[in-house]
Order: sequence, then C-alpha cells, then structure tokens
Amino acid sequence: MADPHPNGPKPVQITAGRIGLYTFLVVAALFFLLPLYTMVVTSLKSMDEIRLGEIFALPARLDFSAWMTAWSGACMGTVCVGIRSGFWNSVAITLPSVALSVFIGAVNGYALSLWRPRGANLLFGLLMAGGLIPYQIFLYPMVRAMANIDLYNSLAGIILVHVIFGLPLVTLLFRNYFVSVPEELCKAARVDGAGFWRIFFEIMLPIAVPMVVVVSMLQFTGIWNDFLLGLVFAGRDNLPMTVQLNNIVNTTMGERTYNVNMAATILTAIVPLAIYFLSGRWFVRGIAAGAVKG
Amino acid sequence: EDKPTIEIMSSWTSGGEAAALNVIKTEFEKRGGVWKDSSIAGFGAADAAFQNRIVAGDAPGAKQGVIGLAAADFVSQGLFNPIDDVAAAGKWADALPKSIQDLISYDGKVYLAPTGAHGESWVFYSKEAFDKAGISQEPKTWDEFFADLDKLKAAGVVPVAWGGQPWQQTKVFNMILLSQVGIDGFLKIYADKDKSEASVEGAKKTLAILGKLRGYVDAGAAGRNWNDATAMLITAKAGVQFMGDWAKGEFTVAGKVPGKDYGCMIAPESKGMVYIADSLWFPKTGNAATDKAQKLLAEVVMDPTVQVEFALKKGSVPMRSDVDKSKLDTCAQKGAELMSADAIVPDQAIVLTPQQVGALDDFVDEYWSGGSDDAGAAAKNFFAIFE
Amino acid sequence: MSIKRKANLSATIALLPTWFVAVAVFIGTMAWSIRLSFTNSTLFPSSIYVGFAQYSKLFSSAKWLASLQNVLIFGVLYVAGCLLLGFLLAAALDRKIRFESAFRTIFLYPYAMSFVVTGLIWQWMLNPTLGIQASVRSLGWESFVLDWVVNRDMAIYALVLAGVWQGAGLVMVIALAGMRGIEAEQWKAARIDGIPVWRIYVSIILPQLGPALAAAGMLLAMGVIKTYDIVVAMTNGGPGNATEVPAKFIMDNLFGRQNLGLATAGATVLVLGVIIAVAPFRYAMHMRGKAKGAA
Amino acid sequence: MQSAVSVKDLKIAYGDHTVIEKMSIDIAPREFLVLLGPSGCGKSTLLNAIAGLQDITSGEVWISGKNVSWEEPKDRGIGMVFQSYALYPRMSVRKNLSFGLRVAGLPKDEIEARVARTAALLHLDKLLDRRPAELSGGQRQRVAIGRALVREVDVFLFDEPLSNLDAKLRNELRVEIKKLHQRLGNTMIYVTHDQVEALTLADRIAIMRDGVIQQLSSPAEIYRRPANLFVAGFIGAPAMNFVEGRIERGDGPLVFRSKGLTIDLSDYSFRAAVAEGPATLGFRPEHLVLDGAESGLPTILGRVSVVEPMGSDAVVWFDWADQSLSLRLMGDVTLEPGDAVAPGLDIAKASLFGADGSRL
Amino acid sequence: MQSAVSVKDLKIAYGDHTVIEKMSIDIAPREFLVLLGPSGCGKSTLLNAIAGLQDITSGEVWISGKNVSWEEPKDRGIGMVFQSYALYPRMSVRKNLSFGLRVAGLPKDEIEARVARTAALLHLDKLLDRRPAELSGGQRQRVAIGRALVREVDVFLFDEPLSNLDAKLRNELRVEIKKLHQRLGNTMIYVTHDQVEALTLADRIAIMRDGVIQQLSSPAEIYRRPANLFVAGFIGAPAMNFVEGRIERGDGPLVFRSKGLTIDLSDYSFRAAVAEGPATLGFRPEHLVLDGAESGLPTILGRVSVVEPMGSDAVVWFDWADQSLSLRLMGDVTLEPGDAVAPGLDIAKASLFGADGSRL
Ligand SMILES: Nc1ncnc2c1ncn2[C@@H]1O[C@H](COP(=O)(O)OP(=O)(O)OP(=O)(O)O)[C@@H](O)[C@H]1O
Ligand SMILES: Nc1ncnc2c1ncn2[C@@H]1O[C@H](COP(=O)(O)OP(=O)(O)OP(=O)(O)O)[C@@H](O)[C@H]1O
Ligand SMILES: [Mg+2]
Ligand SMILES: [Mg+2]
Repeated sequence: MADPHPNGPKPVQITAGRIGLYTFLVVAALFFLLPLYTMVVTSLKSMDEIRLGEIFALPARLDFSAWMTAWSGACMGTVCVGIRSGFWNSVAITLPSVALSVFIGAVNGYALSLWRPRGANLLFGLLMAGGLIPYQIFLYPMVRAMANIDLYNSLAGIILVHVIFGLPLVTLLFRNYFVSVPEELCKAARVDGAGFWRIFFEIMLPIAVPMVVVVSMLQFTGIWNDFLLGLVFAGRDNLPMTVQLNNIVNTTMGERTYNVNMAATILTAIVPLAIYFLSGRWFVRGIAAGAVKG
Repeated sequence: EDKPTIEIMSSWTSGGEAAALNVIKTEFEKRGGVWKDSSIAGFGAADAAFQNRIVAGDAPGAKQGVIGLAAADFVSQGLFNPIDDVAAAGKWADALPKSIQDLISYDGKVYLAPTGAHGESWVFYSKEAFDKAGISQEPKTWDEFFADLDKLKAAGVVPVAWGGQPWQQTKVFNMILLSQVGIDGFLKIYADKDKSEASVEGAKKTLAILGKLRGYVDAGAAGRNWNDATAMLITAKAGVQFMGDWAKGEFTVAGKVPGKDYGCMIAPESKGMVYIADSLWFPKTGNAATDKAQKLLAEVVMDPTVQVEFALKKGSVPMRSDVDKSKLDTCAQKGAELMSADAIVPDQAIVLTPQQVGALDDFVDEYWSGGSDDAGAAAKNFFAIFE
Repeated sequence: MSIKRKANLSATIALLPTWFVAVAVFIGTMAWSIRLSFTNSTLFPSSIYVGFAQYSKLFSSAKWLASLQNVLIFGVLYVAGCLLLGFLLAAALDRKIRFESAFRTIFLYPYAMSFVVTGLIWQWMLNPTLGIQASVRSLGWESFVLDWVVNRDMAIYALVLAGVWQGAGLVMVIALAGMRGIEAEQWKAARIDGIPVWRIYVSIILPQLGPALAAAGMLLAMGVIKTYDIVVAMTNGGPGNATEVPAKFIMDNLFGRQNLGLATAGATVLVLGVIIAVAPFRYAMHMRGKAKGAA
Repeated sequence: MQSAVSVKDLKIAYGDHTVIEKMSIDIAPREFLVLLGPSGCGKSTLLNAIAGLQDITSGEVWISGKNVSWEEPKDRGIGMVFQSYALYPRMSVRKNLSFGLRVAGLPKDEIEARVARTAALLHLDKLLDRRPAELSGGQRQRVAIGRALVREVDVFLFDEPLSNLDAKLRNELRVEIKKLHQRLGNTMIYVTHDQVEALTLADRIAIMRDGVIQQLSSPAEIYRRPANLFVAGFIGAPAMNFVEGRIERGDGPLVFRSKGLTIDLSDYSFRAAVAEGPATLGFRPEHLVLDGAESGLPTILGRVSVVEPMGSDAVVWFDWADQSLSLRLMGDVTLEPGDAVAPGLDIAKASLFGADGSRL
Repeated sequence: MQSAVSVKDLKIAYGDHTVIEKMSIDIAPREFLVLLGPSGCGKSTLLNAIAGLQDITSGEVWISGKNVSWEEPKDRGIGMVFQSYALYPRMSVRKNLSFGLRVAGLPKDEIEARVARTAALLHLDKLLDRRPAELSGGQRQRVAIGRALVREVDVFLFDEPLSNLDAKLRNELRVEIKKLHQRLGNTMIYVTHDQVEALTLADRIAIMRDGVIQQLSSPAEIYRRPANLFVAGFIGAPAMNFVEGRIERGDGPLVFRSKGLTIDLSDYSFRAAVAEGPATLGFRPEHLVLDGAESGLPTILGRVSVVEPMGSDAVVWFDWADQSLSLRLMGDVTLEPGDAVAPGLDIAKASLFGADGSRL
C-alpha cells in the first residue's frame, strides 16, 4: 500500500495465502464429498445407465424408483419388504446399547480416575488390551456363553454384546475426561456427605454432558453400522438394518441392482448422518471440552 | 398346532434367486408346511451365521448350501439328519445322475436334497461385439478362440470381460483344465489327487492358456464383480465372459435374449461341463415338528415340476434327468443334455476340503496376478495344494 | 480399615461388572484361543493337541505373512495419513474461515458411514476403467493413471486412501479442538517474534497437540487391527495377496475355510504382537503419569 | 523531544461496542508508563493495538517517530511480555529465546551472543536447556522477559506480567523489573491492575476506566491528589476512606459537614473557587492520627471492629456512623475489637470531591 | 480446656515419601490457626487429613474431644473451603449451598432457613439462582465459604481460599473472613502461603517446612522473634535483610562484625549464653532509621539502587558491600538511585541466628 499516512484499520488484502487456503479446503471438500455424490447419483440412475460405467455422470432422468425399492420393495429371500423392516430393529438395538455402554463407561471412567480403587490400573490395562483384539475371535466363545445364559438370539443378548465390545473405547474416553476434573470437587462433595453414587449422579454426570454427547455419537455410529455382531447374535426377529442392507448388496450369484444398493446404503446411513449433520456442533464442543486428551 | 414348521437359511437374496426359492416355498406351503425365511447374502456371512447357530445349539431347520465336503464335515460330526426314507420313497437314485447320488450320500445314507446345478464352463459372448469384430462362428478350439479375441481387440472392444476375484478366476482355470485333460483326467486330479505325467502336462497347458488370457483383459479387471463384467457384454464394451450360467440372470434383467443378443457356449475343446450343485442341508434340531418339516421339504425339492420351475427362475439346470426340458432356454438345454449324459465334473467345492478350496483360490490368483509365465513351476504349486 | 478404603468399596463394587467382562470375556477368550491354537480343530473345537503345528503352518502361509506385512503398512500409513490430513484440515479451519461448520461437517460425515457400500464406491472410483482415471482421461489428460485397486503394488494404498477419507475427520475435530484450546497469547508472542503462520503451526502448535493427537492415534490404531470391512468391500484381499489383512485371514479360516486351529493361532500371534507393540508405550505413559503426579 | 511511543486519537471498537475512546498519549523515551485500571477497562486492548496485534478502528500509532499503524508487529521495534508467559511449551529455554531470531535469519553467532547476553542478565544461564514445564513460575516469567529482551528493541510492552505469581515472587520480580529498566533505559509500557506495582514501578501512571484515561500523572501526584473519586478509590490499600456530606459556608470559612462531623476547610487547597453543595471527603488510612485530641485535629469518634497487624504496621478498622473506616498505625498495636478510638484527621492531606466526582 | 482440634503424632506418607513427620498440634476452641509455608510443604495434606479426605499413615486426629481418625468426612463436624472453590458447576448457588443438607436428609424448611441465613450473612441473597459460571471470582469464593457455613459446624478448614483472587479482592475478602470469625466464633484452620494473610488473620501461625512445624506462635512473636532463619526469611515483605558475619568478644561486650561493620550487641537480648562464632544478623527494613548518625545508632553506608514508593510508605533498596539491603520509609521519599545513605540500625529489634540457623 502506497498510502503515505496510515490511519485507522489496516486495509484488508486478499493474499495468495488466503486463496491457497480456500483452494485447499475446497479441494479437500470435493475429495470428501465425491463418494457421497457418486452414491447419490448412482441411486438415481436406471440400471441401463449404470451399465454404461460413467459413474460421475449426472443421471439422464431423475429416477426415484430405486429408493422406493430399497425402502419397501427389495427382497431378502422370499420376503420383499425392503430395508425398512430392519429400521426399528436397529433402533431397538442401538438406543439401549448406546445408553447402557455410555452409562457403564461413565461410571468406569469416574471410578478409575477419581477413586482409583485397588487394581484400577490393571483393569484399565486389561480393557485396553481387549480393545485391541480383533473381535471376530470372540464370536465363537461368546455365542456359546450367550447360549448358556439363554440370551442368544435375543434383543438383550445383542445389546449385551455391544456393551461389552464398546467398553474399552467408552471407558478410555471417560477416564481421560474425568482425569481433568479437579479432585477438589469430589472432596467437597464428600465433606458434604455424598457417597460414590450420589457424587456420580448429582455432580459428575452433569459435568460430563459434553463427553456423553461425544461418546454417544461415536457409539451410535459404531453400533448402527455394525453388521457381523447383529447377524450372529440378534436372532432373526431382531436383525438390524445392516443385515438387510447386506442381503441387498452382497449377493454372490444373483443379479445386482446398484441403484437399489446405493439407495439402500444411503437410507441405512441416514440416521447417523443426520445426527452428525444436526449435532456436529455438540460433537466438536464435547471434544473441545476434553473428550480426547493424552 | 403341529404343522410342519421350518426355518430356511439361505443366501439367495437377489431377484432371480428369491423367485426360485419362492417356487419351493409355494409348493411347501401348499403341502401344509409353515415356512420361515432367514436369508443372509454372502457366503462368508452366511457360513458364520450358520456355524454360530449350531454352536449355540439353535440350528435352523434347513440350510441352503453347496453339495460337497463342507457339508461332509457337518455330517461326520453327526449334526445333520438323514433323509434316507424320503429318498427311497421318491426313488431318487433312479432320477439322479449317479455321480450326484454318490455325493449326497454318506455312509450309505442320503443327507442332502439337491435343488439344482449350475454349469460353470460357460463362455458368454456379445453378439453385437462379435458382429463388430466380424466373427460369425463360435470358436471351436483355443487357437480359434484367441484369433477371435485378437479380432475383438482390433475392433476396439475389450476382448475378455474378466472378473478379477479369486473364485471367478478359479472357475476359469477349471473350465480350461477340463478342456485339456478331459472328464476322467479332471476327476483323477481332483478326486484321486493324481500327479501323473499326463495330469501335470494338462495342468501346464491349462496354465499356459490362462496366462495367455492376461493379454486380453482390460486394466480394470482386478476385483471386478462378475455382474460388472456381464454389464460389459450387455453394453457391447467387451466380447466374451467366462462365467457360470447364473450370469443369464443379469442379461435377462437387462432385457437381453439368449441366442439373439448374446450367445453361450461351453469352453472350447471341452467335452463336458463343470457344475456346482445346490442342496438343502437338514441340521438336527431336536424338534419333532421340524424333523417332519425337513422330510416334507426334501420331498418338495425333488418334485419334478419344482425342479424345472426352480431351474427356470434360477437359470440353473434341474438335477433330475427325467424332467421336461423343453421349457428351458437354449443354454440350459445344452447344460441339461450334458447333465443327462453324465458328462459333468464337479466344482472344486464338491471334492475338496474348504481349506483346499481356499488354497486353490490362492494358487490361481497368485498365478494370474503374479504375472509369471512359468507354467512348469506353477503346475508344481498346483499339485502341492492336495498335500 | 482406613477411610479411603471404606469409601472405595463402592468404587470397587461399581467396577465389578467391568472386571467380569475384562476377565471372563477378554482374558477368557484369549485363553480359549490360545488353547485351541495348539489343537487340530477344524470346523469345531477338538481336543487333539498338535503342538506348534498350526503355528508352523501359519508362518509358512504366504497369505498370513502378506497379511501381517499389509496390516503394518496399512496401519502406519492410515494412522499417519489421518493425522496429517486431519491436522492440515484443522489448521486450515482454524484460520477464521467462512462456512467453517459446513466444511467441518463435510470432513466429518464419512465417519458416520459404514464401508459395506462406501467400499464399493471407492473400488469404482479407483478402478481405471470406471472411476477417476477414466474421467480425467476423458477430459483430455490421456496419460493419467490412477489404477490403485487393480494394481498389486498400489492396492494397499487404495485402502489407505479410503481409510483416510473415513478417519481424517475425527482427527480434524480433535486437532481443531486442541488448537482452539491454545491460549491466544502464544499466537501474539509468535507474531511479535515474526514467526510465519505455517511455522507457528509446525513448531509451536503441533508439539502442543502431541497428547491429543496421540489419543486420536490410539483410537485409530484400535481400528487398524480390526480392519476387515473396508478390505472385504474394496478388494477382498486382492489382487493376489496385496491387501490381505489378519482379521480377514482369521475370519476366513474361522468360518469359510473351517480351520479353527489356524484361525486361533493367527489370533494369538496377532494379540501377542499387539501387546508387545503397545506395552512399552503404555509403560512410558504410566511412568510419565507418575512423574506428573509427583511434580 | 520525539516521543518513543505515541497514540493519536485512537479508537477501537468491536462492532458497536467501543472499547477505547479517542485516546491520545505521548510516551517519552526511557519512560516507564503504567496502564492501571480495573478488569475489562481496555488496557490489554490498548497495549495490543500498540503492538500491532489488534486492529484499530481509527487513529494512529507512532513508534520512534514512525507511523506504524499498518506495520506488522515484528516490524514495530517492540518486545512484549504476557501474563500467561506464553512460552513455547515444547522448546527449551534457549530455543524460546532464539526462535524469533532464527526465523528472522540472523547469523548463528549473533544469535548465540544475544542469547548468552540476555541469559546472563536475567540469571537464566543454568536453565537454558530446560523446558518451560521444568521451571518455576518466577523462572518462566524471567524467560518471557528474556524473549522480549533478546529482540534488542527500544520499546517493551508488559501485559500483567506478574499477576500469575504468588505474593513473594511478585515482590521480588517487581524489584528486578525496576532495576532492569534503570539499567537498560528502554521505554516500557506496563499493564497491571495491581496498584502496588503501579506505584512502585511507574514514572507516570495512566489510570483507565471504560476505555478513557482518568488521570495521567506521577505516582505521588495520583496518590496524593487523585483527579476524581474513581482514581482515589482505586489507588491505595486499604482503599481511601470516603465520607459523604456537604460543603457549607458557616459563619466564616468553608466547612464540611457530615453526620455530626464538622471539619474546617481553611487548610484545604481548592483547585478553584467552590460553592456550597454536596461533596465527598476522602482521606487515606495513614492520614488519620490515632491521638486526635492531642494533635488538635478534628476527631472522628468510633469503635474498633477489626485489627489487621501486618508486621511493620497495622490497619485498624473502626465503625463510625453507619460505615467502616480504616486507619493505619506503625509498629505494634494494642487496640482490640470493641475499643473506642478518636483519631484526628489532617485535612491538608485529604481530598474533596464534588457532586460529579471530580476533585475540588 | 478441651482442644477443638488436635493432631497427635500424625505421620503421612505416600509410599516411601513422608510428607508429614510426627506432627502434634492442639487447637483451642474459637482459635484461628493459620498454616503457613512454601508450596509443597504439606499444608494441604495436613488439612485433608484433618478433614478425613486423606489416609493417615499413623497417629490420630481428634475433633471436639472425639477420636475421628476413622470417621467419614461428613461425620467429623467440619466445613471446608477449597482454593479452586470446587463449586458444583451444574447447580445453582442455592443448590450448591443446600446439597450437603439434602444429602443429610434435613427437613425442607430447615434447609431453606439455613440457606437463607447463610446467604444473608454473605450477601448472596441476590445470587441464589445463578450458576457458578455466572459469578465473579469473589462471589464464587463467598459461595464456597457459604457452603461450609451452612453446615453449621464448629470447625472450618480453609485451603488457600483467596489465592485465586486479585489483589484488591483478596484484601477485601480477608477482612470479611476476619469479621466472620469474630462474629461466629468457630475454630478455623486456614492454609495459605501468603504471609500477609497469615499475619492479619491468625491468632496463631504454624510455619511449616517439609512437613515439619518450624514455629507455632502469635503473629507478632513470629514477626519479631522468628525462631530460625527460615521463618525470618519467610515472613515480612520485603524480606528481612540478612548480613553474615561473626560474633566476637572484643575488649568488653560482644560485637557482631561483618565486612567492615561492627555492631555492639549489648542491647540484644540473647536467649542463652553465646560464644564467639559465625552468625547471621537479620533486621527488617523498618528497623533501619534513615538518619543513622543523628540517632546515635551504628550506621550502614550504602548507595541507593531502587526506590519503590507505595503511597503511604516507600521501600528503598541500597547496595552495601556486595549485597542489596532494603529500608522502609514513611511518607514521601526524595531519595533517587545513586544517592548515598547511612541508615542506623536498632540492634534491640534485630535478630541474630547461629550457625545452625536458629535464633540466638
Ligand atoms: N474479541 C472481542 N470481542 C468483543 N469484545 C471484546 C473482545 N476482546 C475484548 N473485548 C472487550 O473489550 C473490553 C476490554 O478488554 P481488555 O482485554 O482490553 O481489558 P483489560 O483491561 O485488559 O482487562 P483485564 O485486566 O481483565 O485483562 C472488555 O470489555 C472486553 O469484554
Ligand atoms: N498423590 C500423591 N502422591 C505422591 N506425593 C504426593 C501426592 N500428593 C501430594 N504429594 C506430595 O506431598 C507433598 C505435600 O503436598 P501438599 O499438597 O500437601 O503441599 P502444599 O503445602 O499444600 O502445597 P501448595 O502450597 O502448593 O498447595 C508434596 O511434595 C507433593 O509432591
Ligand atoms: Mg488484560
Ligand atoms: Mg495445597
């Protein structure tokens, strides 16, 4: 700026850096959106058009029939009711699983970080090791155990399984969060006469709300998207949406209708997606509130 | 109420498959059965679900599965109910090719109810692409075949619509092998694990042909689903596809007619057909009503009309030799003839253990994508599978 | 009995279910797996012990060796890639950007999607005849090559790419939260020192995000060992063994190939490997925590 | 003489909310100016504007005779020390000191020489290889000062550099900063809300309130003749005692009357002629003499409520009328809560404020 | 008389690391005891042990004549105020105050009455429905105190309740706490590391170092006759001046000699007979008289380095021999850096410490 006498606010300049920054963001956004775009576009095409193999091309004509089929017409075996039949199963599995695992995880994190009873470190170590084991290995013995306690092929059973497998992650996150809560808060409540549970429910849980949001969202996504555990443990009356999705998508020798597949996928993902779109702000806030620390 | 009730676990979820399954269901229900459907697509997922149900002591009444050693394992563990009496009453032995009858029996008892067979030695071709390349006749020998592929290439068409997944590749390997060693040679290798000079020579020639095919596939072949390959024929982007007869389903859905828009031929120089046979398995459930239903279901499956109707819907070949083949399409008729003549050899899944099947897939895939043309060394690896 | 211990009784009781899970489920399963890995179990557990036979079979299997190598390459690149891209995205969003929350959502949404079908999409996009390569070529750049899924040498990177696509958003959120937590005065101090912005991110902010990024890395690493869906959906292990991974190897042998002994041997090796890899890290954390507590 | 720093008609607003209102200050070279004021009055904002860390709405900032209103912070020839220290946490002390120099591309030996000089000056020699986390609060603050010093500039800006430290350290470092200023002779602008720091360090104090300077004078002047009630109440610990009443013209001289108290104002030096009317009388605790009657001064009768011994002196709080007043005594105090006192007030040292709050 | 709180042979260790070493204290009812000491000396640990929040290794804690060593905190009849306030973040002020009462299951109107009483006492009436985040620092601290008060117990424990506040607020709240103590007459144990708080608030001060009590006396005694060098240096701002030298028997009386300075010790009241040997002389800044020669006291010749005016008084730092000494002056000071001074020392008010650091 050649102004000989600067006065007032510095004039805003559009710098090369700014342009580069936006370019980077836009390119990144395209990269992230491309798969979703492709899915949506494909779901709106007819199979004839899809066979042409131009996956990025816009559909010649908007055709929502694949969506209808996916939702209420696609066959699984001899039953042709679409994936909607699994929707409520998914809800019935996911909500209690999330609520329970978040609750147990919160209690664990609270007890491990603020009370540190004997063996706390060992327990935490075991949980972390458990979190690293590929869970396919658990299937076989778990099935046996669940059958023994009569929970195999039941809603309660699949919920229990999700809670067990979610425990390591959920505990880790809550423990990290509660470690940053001042110990004095706990002490003050103890002077006030509150015990372990009272402190948890009346003081710690309300503080941990941002964390509960984060963990709930992570767990929700994980459990909603789960296929294998639902397939093995839920029983045929409780199969989640992902199993129906798999039935539509994953045929070996039958013909494939990609438009229906894509529509079914988007429909299956719509609940977690909606949650991220609507409460992404809370998610970020929760993380900022100390959800993930070293 | 003691209606025979049964839960059927199948991995038939696509349109054609479901329609075929429905044939059985309708007849079963007509005869007073109660049908409960549990479908899980994908072999891996279905296997996992089935095995875990057994582990949990909660086996389904019937499971759709391939005839072969996978089933044998369950039978030898005593987990399946025999259906000997049904087979005897229905005189299955007379109606089925001898080789099939042997395969569904263990220790002299019949355990599996065959639903239909798929021919796997098929070469489909796009008439439009053939026209474009100026090919007027189906090639009879591999030399002719490769000459035609060259023509296709010259015409700017992808010669072979290759499905680059291990199981698809293994099927191609087998159809070439059959064309090189003949029916007896094929059975010697797979059933008797024969390693004689002739077998090794045959394997080498097979591998050479397979290796040569690499030059005729497009860049996007790896990992391609078979139906995507079929789509390439439907849109005349590619000339030929090696696939089982289920590929007809894709053509049909796209409105293509066999013999008119596309053709089907048995692999060049081949005297017979590789087949894979589906069946129903009947796990022990400890439930009398289910046992009853299993017998009823076995009856239904082998009913001549059901066999034909089922084959029509599924695009497969009926198991019974004594049914009316006139309703079948031209490809299926060719298959049915070979079947009746017992000019058939089993898919590896029928004669090999699951571990060996896996190893065979690994071997073919390794050879195909490894890029080596050393057929001699590769043949040695091939026979190592059986050890 | 001391006061603290009396009060801790409730805490101990509250942790009992978790203890039960940790011991009965996690340790129990591991013990079960280890036992079976010494038997010749095929479809169902058997009690015929065969010593280390399954292990020697395991380590002579090209597929297993390849899968170990692959998961290592994939793990390192995937975690590093997520951290790098996530950090870059966070840094970009940290620069007072318009539509920040829209961008944030776009970067985060893949985390909500499963790979059952996104895997197929990625397979298409990286397929030379269908996807990006074909599109770019049709725009006139004839020599453009992006054939990762079908290329033996590149297929593993295709997995990494799709994995990063899914996981980077999470890192971005964590890093962004960390950046927002850095006090404004550090920025001021750096501006007075005349440090260029990129240098501030690299030399001052990045080191401070260390713990948060380590935690994010831990979350991602937990996923790496379990990597299965993405592989099955995108490449099913191919071409050749190029993208085989241990979880898939175990799953295949557990069910399709009916080889329980081999599968449990694989699992045992995997878990031992993980423990060996993680133990020093955890120990260091533990010691650091101790040092912090005493300070 | 050219000003070291000067701010001309400076205005700073966040949207509608004006934080600094048309402010002009000239700061002489080598001067130690303290900006003092309650939290939120705009001290940091002003300091940041001088440093170039804050956009200005209108007006100019000049440093060393140059209009730097649009210059980058690094080009303004300033060094700055922050309340939170703002050390780079993952760098050693040495790196903290040298980072800016390295980025600026100075030659290696020059950097080393400067770091060594600064470290010696601040007794940081032995700490050079430690990380900030391994330093005590006082050491961290010294490093923060070092980071500003190493830039070798003429103007230093301090934003509440001591307020995160405990009382003892604060006292020690305060003396060190004062010595540093005497030794280096730089211009320093120092923000604080601690009046002890302001009084002890400043050549001049600018007392701010809501973005407006209330008084800009030497510490002694501000302490003795506060320009208005706000300044009077803000400076001094314990705070100045205020008594509300009226100035009246009795028979002859002006008197201040409040709740039964009458004080002759003949000895008070008014700024200008004064009429009758409401007024506030302010006097500091040490301007009360315990033995009021003996000294012949007007006395305030009260009853002791709290005694705060502080070692060398003590503050005695006593209740008078409906309020609590304080008086400061030297040495040991034998008064107890409940004792009656009658301290005398030296009106010559007191301050009178008019109805608008400004000094009469 | 029965002690309100007493600690007997208390030992606290974390593993091998002993934090409190065989400590015994008796605190009388209504007494205000301040625990003073540097960071990490074990003050909080001791307070927590009294409250029952900390495992003790050996020894006993008695409150109101009862051995409570194994009691839960809530059953000990104590209230506690924390440095970080530790208010329950998601509860309103009202709920913060009443939480403990609700836990104890008190009847509703009793709770309301107590909360109202406490709120009135601490002027919290208008804040009852706010959340802690909506309060200023001082208000939060008052709520924290209220939460202890509302329990209506005999013993209050304060752990550095003011150290998070700024100087002005700290001064104000200090007086309020003192008044509260006078009004309520509870026993209070108050931890701080700020010596001004200790001096102004305490009936007795216990000065701790590394888990051991150094001196337990009234503030005046501690200020005037510190038991050892540590106590002497810890109390007083600016700190006591120390001069190292020797006690020698010259021709007649004992003298203290150091770097050319000779001081007659006839006026010093030794605790016990003293031999010749190395010693440290300590004197507070206010024990130097500016016009040393006139007053006939031994003089220390020096040159002014820093002058710190503080309004009512000023601290002058001057260089003598190789060290810096301080002296405190009342009122206005005209000294400037560089001026020569010759202040006189009143040895009767000074302290002498032997080679082991304890007072002679
Ligand atoms: N980014 C901002 N947007 C809007 N208002 C702001 C912003 N930053 C500061 N303010 C307001 O400007 C005023 C002055 O803030 P400033 O930080 O300068 O106060 P200060 O005198 O330094 O206070 P303190 O002693 O607490 O540091 C405050 O009222 C504050 O609320
Ligand atoms: N959980 C613990 N494990 C081991 N050592 C500890 C623990 N808590 C405190 N300490 C040690 O005990 C000693 C006393 O700590 P304490 O908190 O009582 O000090 P303090 O006098 O209150 O200090 P401050 O003034 O900083 O609050 C310190 O040396 C500290 O390091
Ligand atoms: Mg400020
Ligand atoms: Mg403490």
